[in-house]
Amino acid sequence: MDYQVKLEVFEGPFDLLLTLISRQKLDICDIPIAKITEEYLAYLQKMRDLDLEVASEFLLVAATLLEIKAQSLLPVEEEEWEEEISLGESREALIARLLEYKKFKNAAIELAARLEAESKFYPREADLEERFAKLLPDFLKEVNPAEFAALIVSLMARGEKVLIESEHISSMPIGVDEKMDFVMKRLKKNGSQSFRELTTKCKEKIEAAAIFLALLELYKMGLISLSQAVVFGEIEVRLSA
Amino acid sequence: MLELASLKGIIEALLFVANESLSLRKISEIVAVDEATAKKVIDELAAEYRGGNRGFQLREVAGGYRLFTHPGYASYVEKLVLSSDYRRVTQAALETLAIIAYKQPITKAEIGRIRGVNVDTVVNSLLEKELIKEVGRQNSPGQPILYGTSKAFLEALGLRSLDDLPPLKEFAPDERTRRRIERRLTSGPVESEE
Amino acid sequence: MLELASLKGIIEALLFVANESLSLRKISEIVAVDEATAKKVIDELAAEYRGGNRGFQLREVAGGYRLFTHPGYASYVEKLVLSSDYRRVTQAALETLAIIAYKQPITKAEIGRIRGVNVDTVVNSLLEKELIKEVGRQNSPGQPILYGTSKAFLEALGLRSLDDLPPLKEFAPDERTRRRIERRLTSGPVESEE
Repeated sequence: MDYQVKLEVFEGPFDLLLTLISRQKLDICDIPIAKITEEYLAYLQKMRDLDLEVASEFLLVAATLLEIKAQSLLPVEEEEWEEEISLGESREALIARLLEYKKFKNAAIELAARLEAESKFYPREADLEERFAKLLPDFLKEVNPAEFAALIVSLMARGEKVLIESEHISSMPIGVDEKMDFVMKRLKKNGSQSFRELTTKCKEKIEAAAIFLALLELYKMGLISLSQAVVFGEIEVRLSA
Repeated sequence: MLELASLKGIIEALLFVANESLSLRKISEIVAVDEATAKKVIDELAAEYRGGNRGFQLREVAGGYRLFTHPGYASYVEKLVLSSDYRRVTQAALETLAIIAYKQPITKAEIGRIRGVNVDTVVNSLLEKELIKEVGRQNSPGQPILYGTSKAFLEALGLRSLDDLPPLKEFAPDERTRRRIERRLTSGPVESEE
Repeated sequence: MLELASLKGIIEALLFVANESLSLRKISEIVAVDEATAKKVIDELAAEYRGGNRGFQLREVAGGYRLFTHPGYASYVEKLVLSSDYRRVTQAALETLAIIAYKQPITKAEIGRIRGVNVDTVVNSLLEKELIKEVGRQNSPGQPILYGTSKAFLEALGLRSLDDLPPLKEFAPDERTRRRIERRLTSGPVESEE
């Protein structure tokens, strides 16, 4: 990977940067991830043909960097932190990781070939002939409106589970649900709010994080729109039209 | 020019996958032969099926040709159709209809997001049964079709109007779920179709 | 006892009507013959199709038997059945699918750790395509969902069962790649320092 990084504290190949950090020759806190990402994107744009090999390897290395960085930001117990760092990606671990990833990439090529070959076989998917379709029970006959309502309630609850119970969200001690209600109430009252306004009363960082997750959730549901004029600028939140 | 043998194979493949009767014109267009040749091959196929104790027959219906199961084996096919696997069709139809009833007007994509699966076939079969109908287009990229329930739907459920549908609140297991459902139902048409 | 000739017709009719693969057990139940006899008839049908330039083939996929159009006629079939890109899968989705296929049951977090990126969107799109499904919950904090491949996955790949997947070992990167990766990560001034 011949992608080079230019930072105040480091200049050279990107994966060497990772090696240095994992060996604690460089402090992760001195590495501005945003800057690296920005440079990398510019670099990718310069390349006429996007080399996927380079791109996906970069992603893995970058993800490892981010993981280390994220770990460094989390308020962990002192000893635990030490352990994390030593556990952190040593060179060997990273090599193993890249090799493991490569293995699945190769498997993916095989799957693609099989999918391609298989796409030439068309199964018969025609609807049932009328004489047989008539045999199927009239599904509405057995249903009364109340059962109908109960059915959709269970469906909706099912759908929500998928949204809420991703690992990251369910471990939150503060309910994202609650915060979603809070945000919706504020927006209905005030029209629009900035993220800052929504979080002024937060006593802890984790509460602001819950509000942030609530915003993502509401956005996904199509209930709000989000805008940010400049990077690191105010995030404006408003109800969807 | 294709050999007659492979012509037979090709036309058989077409009849096999088709979900409706195929006109002679359509067949000859796809295979790129004249209609007379196509007709000859079709007649041969039909004769072969008749003579060979096959499980299906080739019949001319509604201005075209279509494969049907051999009526002599209908009792076995009925057993298959009534066996459990086809119940899934029923469940899918019910769920989809419930979503459309409570969230109309709604696009296929949005129904799919709630049910977590592709709903093309199910929506089409509900349209065919006239339980739902197209009610307009969503003003978003691709202008997807919006669906709503029909008069036949109300009749089938014995409702005077949509207002007679039971409010969902009553069925929510707890307060949290109730609020969630309310939120999702009042969201109206979603604007971004991911 | 049914004659062999009509047995063939009956089983062909069943395969013709079914819109999923039929297991040997199901077929023999419906036709009321023992599995060995059913298997014999199925093998005969398959051989007949192969030898007779037919438009379709009988294949064993996903733990059962199903009729498919002959792949040699795919270009004609495509003209009739609008080739949907339902099956088209992105590179990211393929890699994720490979990980799930070989490491199931597996959580999103574990997949993400192998691919190095968040896999939420990709996993959802695979769920939507029904190539994977939820198979349970991991007994760990947050009880994350475990994913596995579906029957549709086997069908889409033409596999009889997961055992038909080539062993993962076969895909281990070759020596050259291995050395290249090692070299890259050990180059630079760091090496000499230790």
